[in-house]
Amino acid sequence: MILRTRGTLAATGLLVATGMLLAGCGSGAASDGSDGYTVYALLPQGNDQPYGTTYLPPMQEAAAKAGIKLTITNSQYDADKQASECEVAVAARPDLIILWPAVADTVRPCLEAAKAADIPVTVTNSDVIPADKSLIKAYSGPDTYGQGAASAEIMCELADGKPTGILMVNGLTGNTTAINRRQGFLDTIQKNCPNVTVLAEQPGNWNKDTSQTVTSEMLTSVGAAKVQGIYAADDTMVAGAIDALKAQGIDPKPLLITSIGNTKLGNPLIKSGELDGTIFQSSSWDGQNAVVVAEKVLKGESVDENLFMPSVKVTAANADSPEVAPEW
Amino acid sequence: MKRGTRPSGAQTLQWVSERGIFFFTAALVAFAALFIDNFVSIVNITDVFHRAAPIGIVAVGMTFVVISGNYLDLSVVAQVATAAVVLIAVSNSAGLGLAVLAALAIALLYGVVNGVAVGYLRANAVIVTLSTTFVGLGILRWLSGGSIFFGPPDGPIRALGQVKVVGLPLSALVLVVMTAALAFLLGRTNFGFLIRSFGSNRTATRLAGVDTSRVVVGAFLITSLSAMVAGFVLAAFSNTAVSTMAQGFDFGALAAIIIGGTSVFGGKGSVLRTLLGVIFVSVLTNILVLSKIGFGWQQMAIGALIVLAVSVDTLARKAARR
Amino acid sequence: MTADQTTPEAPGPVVIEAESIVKRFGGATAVDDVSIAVRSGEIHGLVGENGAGKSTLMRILAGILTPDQGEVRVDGRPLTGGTRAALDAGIALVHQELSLVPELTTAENIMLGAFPTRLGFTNARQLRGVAATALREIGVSVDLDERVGRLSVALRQFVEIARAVARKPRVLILDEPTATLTPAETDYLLTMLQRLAEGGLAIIYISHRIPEIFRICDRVTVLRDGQLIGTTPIRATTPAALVDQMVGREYKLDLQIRRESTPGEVVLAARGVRAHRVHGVDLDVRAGEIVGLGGLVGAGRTELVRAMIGADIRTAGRVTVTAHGRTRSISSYQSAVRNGVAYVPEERRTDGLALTMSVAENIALPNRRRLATGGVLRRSRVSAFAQRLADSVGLRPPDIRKDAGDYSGGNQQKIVIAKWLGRNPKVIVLDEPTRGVDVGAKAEIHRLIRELADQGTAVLVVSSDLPELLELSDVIHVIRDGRIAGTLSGPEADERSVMSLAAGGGMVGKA
Amino acid sequence: MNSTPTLSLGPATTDRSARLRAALARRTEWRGLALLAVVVVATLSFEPLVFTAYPVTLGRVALIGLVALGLTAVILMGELDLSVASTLAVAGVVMASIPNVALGIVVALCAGLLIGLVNAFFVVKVGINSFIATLGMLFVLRGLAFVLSGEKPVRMADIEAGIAFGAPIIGPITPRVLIFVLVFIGLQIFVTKVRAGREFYAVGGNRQAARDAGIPVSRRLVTGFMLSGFVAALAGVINTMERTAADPTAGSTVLLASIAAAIIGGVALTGGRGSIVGTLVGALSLGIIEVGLTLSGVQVDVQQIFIGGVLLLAVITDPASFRAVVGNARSFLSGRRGETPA
Repeated sequence: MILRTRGTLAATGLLVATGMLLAGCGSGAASDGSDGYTVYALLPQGNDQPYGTTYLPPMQEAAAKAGIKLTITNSQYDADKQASECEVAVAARPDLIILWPAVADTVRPCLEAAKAADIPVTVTNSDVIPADKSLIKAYSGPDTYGQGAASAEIMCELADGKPTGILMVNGLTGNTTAINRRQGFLDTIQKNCPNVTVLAEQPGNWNKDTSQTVTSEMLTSVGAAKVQGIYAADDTMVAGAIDALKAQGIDPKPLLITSIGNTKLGNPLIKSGELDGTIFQSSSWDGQNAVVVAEKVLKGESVDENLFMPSVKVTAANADSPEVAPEW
Repeated sequence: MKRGTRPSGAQTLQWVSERGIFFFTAALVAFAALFIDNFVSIVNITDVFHRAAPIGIVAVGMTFVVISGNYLDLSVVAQVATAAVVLIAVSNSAGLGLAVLAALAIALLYGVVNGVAVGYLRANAVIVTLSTTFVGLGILRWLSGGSIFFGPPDGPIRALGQVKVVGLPLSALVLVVMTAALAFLLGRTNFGFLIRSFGSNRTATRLAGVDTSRVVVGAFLITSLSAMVAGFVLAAFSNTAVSTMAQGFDFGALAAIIIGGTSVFGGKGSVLRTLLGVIFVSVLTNILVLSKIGFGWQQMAIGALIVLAVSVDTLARKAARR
Repeated sequence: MTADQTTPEAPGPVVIEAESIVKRFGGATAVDDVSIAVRSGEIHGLVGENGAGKSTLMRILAGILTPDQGEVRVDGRPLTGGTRAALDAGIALVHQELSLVPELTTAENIMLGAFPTRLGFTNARQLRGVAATALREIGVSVDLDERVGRLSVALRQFVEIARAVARKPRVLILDEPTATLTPAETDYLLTMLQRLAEGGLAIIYISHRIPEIFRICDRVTVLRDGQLIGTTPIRATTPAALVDQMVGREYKLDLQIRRESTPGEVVLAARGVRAHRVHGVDLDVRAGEIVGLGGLVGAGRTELVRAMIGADIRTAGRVTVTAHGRTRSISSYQSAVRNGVAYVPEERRTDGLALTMSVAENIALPNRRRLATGGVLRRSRVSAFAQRLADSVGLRPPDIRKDAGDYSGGNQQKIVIAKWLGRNPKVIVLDEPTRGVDVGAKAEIHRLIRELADQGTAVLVVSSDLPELLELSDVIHVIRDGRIAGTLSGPEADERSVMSLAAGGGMVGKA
Repeated sequence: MNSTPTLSLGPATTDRSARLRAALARRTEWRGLALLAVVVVATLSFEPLVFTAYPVTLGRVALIGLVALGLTAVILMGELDLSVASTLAVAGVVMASIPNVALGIVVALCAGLLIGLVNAFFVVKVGINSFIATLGMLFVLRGLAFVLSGEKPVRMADIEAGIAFGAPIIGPITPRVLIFVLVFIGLQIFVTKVRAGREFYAVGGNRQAARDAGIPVSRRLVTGFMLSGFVAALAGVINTMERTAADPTAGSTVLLASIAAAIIGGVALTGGRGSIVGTLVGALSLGIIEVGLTLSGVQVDVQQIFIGGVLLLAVITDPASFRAVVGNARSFLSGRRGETPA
């Protein structure tokens, strides 16, 4: 009994000390005072993912320039967490909310809440579904569906009407970007080049190692001889797929291989001729324009409904162009 | 008490059930060899090992924590990712030797923090390792900025990832060597004996004069070192590293350990069983991918298998007791 | 309540009877064609060595186990339907192992499984009321709202009896209820049982302690190896005859056989030991000497020895072990073991053995260093070593590959002793070394303890079994309230002197 | 005649203050309360918005806590249900796949009960350890959620119903919070006042004793798993309603957060010890920390470091840990000095 009480007391003491520490650190972060705009940016990733890492600095830079006080959250692709962050944001009454939906289908209530509180919302990176378009002021960012479509267009061009069997490596199962890119790719080949057929598909979870293993297994499954091409939903995974080909002693150069990104991992593969085409996605453009669009809305300037990042196709022809210099 | 003669049928059943994982694995491999095209090919077996090696190395290490009766080490996910990122990032800037040393220091730190909290402070292992996962991943992401790190295409890490031993990747050899070494450690040495004894009855082990807190630290250290090796293997395989690697290794490794037949209550189990559990799951997933079965079904199959394997085992034990 | 002591036999009609019961576990037959009948108002003794099938038979009567053959009848009606039906028929079993829920309150434990409810909600007032009545009936006062986990062992035993009584049973079965009780508490319990029987209750009383059987039972049934040896009125038998029936051979209780001892130097020395429930104890144990610690349960004996050897936290005091002319201070349990202390704990199943490991591994545990070369255990060395020790303590069957959990209580205790023998301990501390152990194994364990002392080991024994304490010890320290209340040796040590010291002068119960 | 002899075996607590002290010592929530107090004080000092915007905080607590409440029922019996997060996902997908909202809710909740029943079947009938059985179910149900949903989010047919559901009904209280409070009250009454719930403690604290006392242990286990499955499914339904779509990856962080909430609140994984109030306290602590850090714009990696650190501190400041440390230190010191202080 005595020991127990003493233990509890000591525990409380230690916890209180931690609390003070927390409070000390916290108060530093919550400084205020500027009379600029306050904006909440609800993102599903940040410094924990490669894209977010290069997305954030230009965003913060642009915000500083525009005198916007930016509060950034990261829901780590958890729709519930983002919803709760949205409630937090609405409760804080900012001048505007920038939203990058974790799961596009689930953001409707967030948009409704913001509307009820008279807070304008702009969307970045991943668009909301068409039915929700009326609830947002503007969208800026890549067209994830369009990226899949653009990658498919390269594939169609390369296939040149000949029957072509390809393997498909998708992103993380259930992830919105993964779903959109896959759909864009599939819809486009069906429309433009039905001669291209998907022999097998598996998720590569945005990982190089997972992609390499599943690609190798798909090659075994359908028979490597039947495979004339590979589409992977990002450059990291396509690098794994190309490694899988090499490991099986297959030269990737004659195969039709496309992906999305033109990252520091993918760009050299384009130059070496192993990767035939990819779609440039500029994380800095994305981050910067999220704020640019928001600023326009805040100032009451007119904005286009959609500001699409140009889905620049990158092939051996333009791989060295400074316009498509890989960012991450 | 008088001993009657045990019915031979039940005896056989128990004999089989105790060796269930050996039969299951053999049966599955035989099935695949017979009915799945191209299953038996050097390329495909390599793929199976690519699946099995990183998570398998984690699992054989984590077997020590499970056998010591401490449920599991959730922080292996953070540990594997940290080791991989440190290996590539540090070797890019400061050389491979320093990178390995840094990763080793971090692995030891993980092992000591987890082990001290669970062993000396008697805290619940699930929550302790959950907290160290949060802290560890947080720090990794904070420092690495979540970037993808990749080694030079002609660097030593890449070269290691490409080495083949009798046609199989080096990672397969690492898995086998780790299993053999840890099996020896668990089965034949004093340290392993204490782990098993502690898992079977911690009070009795303490009252035999054993510093049981140190035993727990030892179990977590073994797990941490294995996770580090797994991180190296993963990094060498893909020549890239990112903080989001090794997702699902925590429960994935635990599933393999359980399918292998190691008791989550501690005391009973072996490293070899864990290896078979890992191979079983890897072969099964491989078969499903080869048969073009989607991700959802793969998950369901693995889950059903855990329940099935343990059900058969339990029912056979019951039948044998009757 | 009228004291009608003149009809000790067959006081009433048969309440419960079991006929030709057979129960097998795996290949082993635990109960083999046993019949028993108990009458209202009768206290029926049930005796037999460990593994004789007593507990199994009682669990069948209480509906916990279903017999493979035969049937149990209550008032002539067959009993089927498990625990529930047995409870409804008025059969209450007080277990050998405490079967209480530590986190529930005293009242809830007493009413466990029979919570009074209204529309599914527990009726707290009624619950406490019935519990309080039951406690009053057995004359014990306990805080009704206290968590049972915080009560003393003896109190828990009485709470358990209160639970049985609260169900207004017609048959009360007690399985070794006095194993954890002090003589005074035992005395009280036995008187209480007699009172309950006078009220018409049929009581089945299982005990290893022959004197208790003779004190309260009307008839006694003997089981051996799962078979019925016989049921006899208590007046028609003698303790010696009963023991002969139990062990199936001529056996002499070696009571009062004291050892010739010539103690040497002080090996274990404690000065000013304080700990939870221990308030300053000085104690010496010499080489070759057996020191007994007597006293009531809860007096602080176990706490004292555990604090002395560092198994529990010691708040003050110094304990040293002297061997080969070097005196070392014991700062932790590990340092105690390193310096030659061996400890046989009270709870051998939970504290003494790794039940899922083999006998060999259990024996190897404290001896692992010497069985290993460079940290690697040598299997052949381990099994030879373990086999030698298992043989020396008379383990039966001497199969060291079997799990320790497969052995009976007596054999398990031998394994615990065997693992320490391998270290040639300078000091051995035994806490209740023969509790729940059958008569045969008990004698063997006593022999082992004497041999150790003869070889020069300093022995410290805690025991609630008074004859055992008197028989074994060269010196007896009686502990009361965490202090040594008195020290007895030689002819002055007898049951009365120990008891009066333990109870604090005024002797409880009859002389 | 009635004066039966009595035996005194210990103090029967009588005086009021001793009673009170004993009653307080019996509680298991102290550690959780200490943590909660610290969290509240710290949050008040740096981000009081957490409390002025309390509906938000409550919403987050309800999200973390709801599943934890159901899970507590299982943990009290010394079992574990690792399948709760997957159950949540499956229930959401099932509900969103059915056009009629009311029917969808009913079917989803039934699915939760069914999942609980299946878990209980493996634990009770087959006799598998619940940790393993529900680990298997974790994988099976997660896979099922993907298969049923076609690996993508499923939108509700009636989005308006979902949006209406997310709106406050009584003052600022949303249906989620209301349901959470109701589930809390219901379970609290269940484990403290209802016979079956009270017996959960017996099943977890000493199963053999419970069995011997005639408690239908198997039925209690089934009840517990079904409760846990039902509450998890309820959480899935609520999430789907509030988000207007079901995400097959939903609830990925729920499992560990619920176990953490229960353990912080003093619920013992070994069973028989703990309370529903404790779980609530644990969930409150976690929720407030999270909302506070989010509100003050702390980056997610730093948030994780904080939460992990607080969790680690909370779990190693268990009184038992202190006793272990004190014991170790004492032995160490006395070993050094060769003598312990008097």
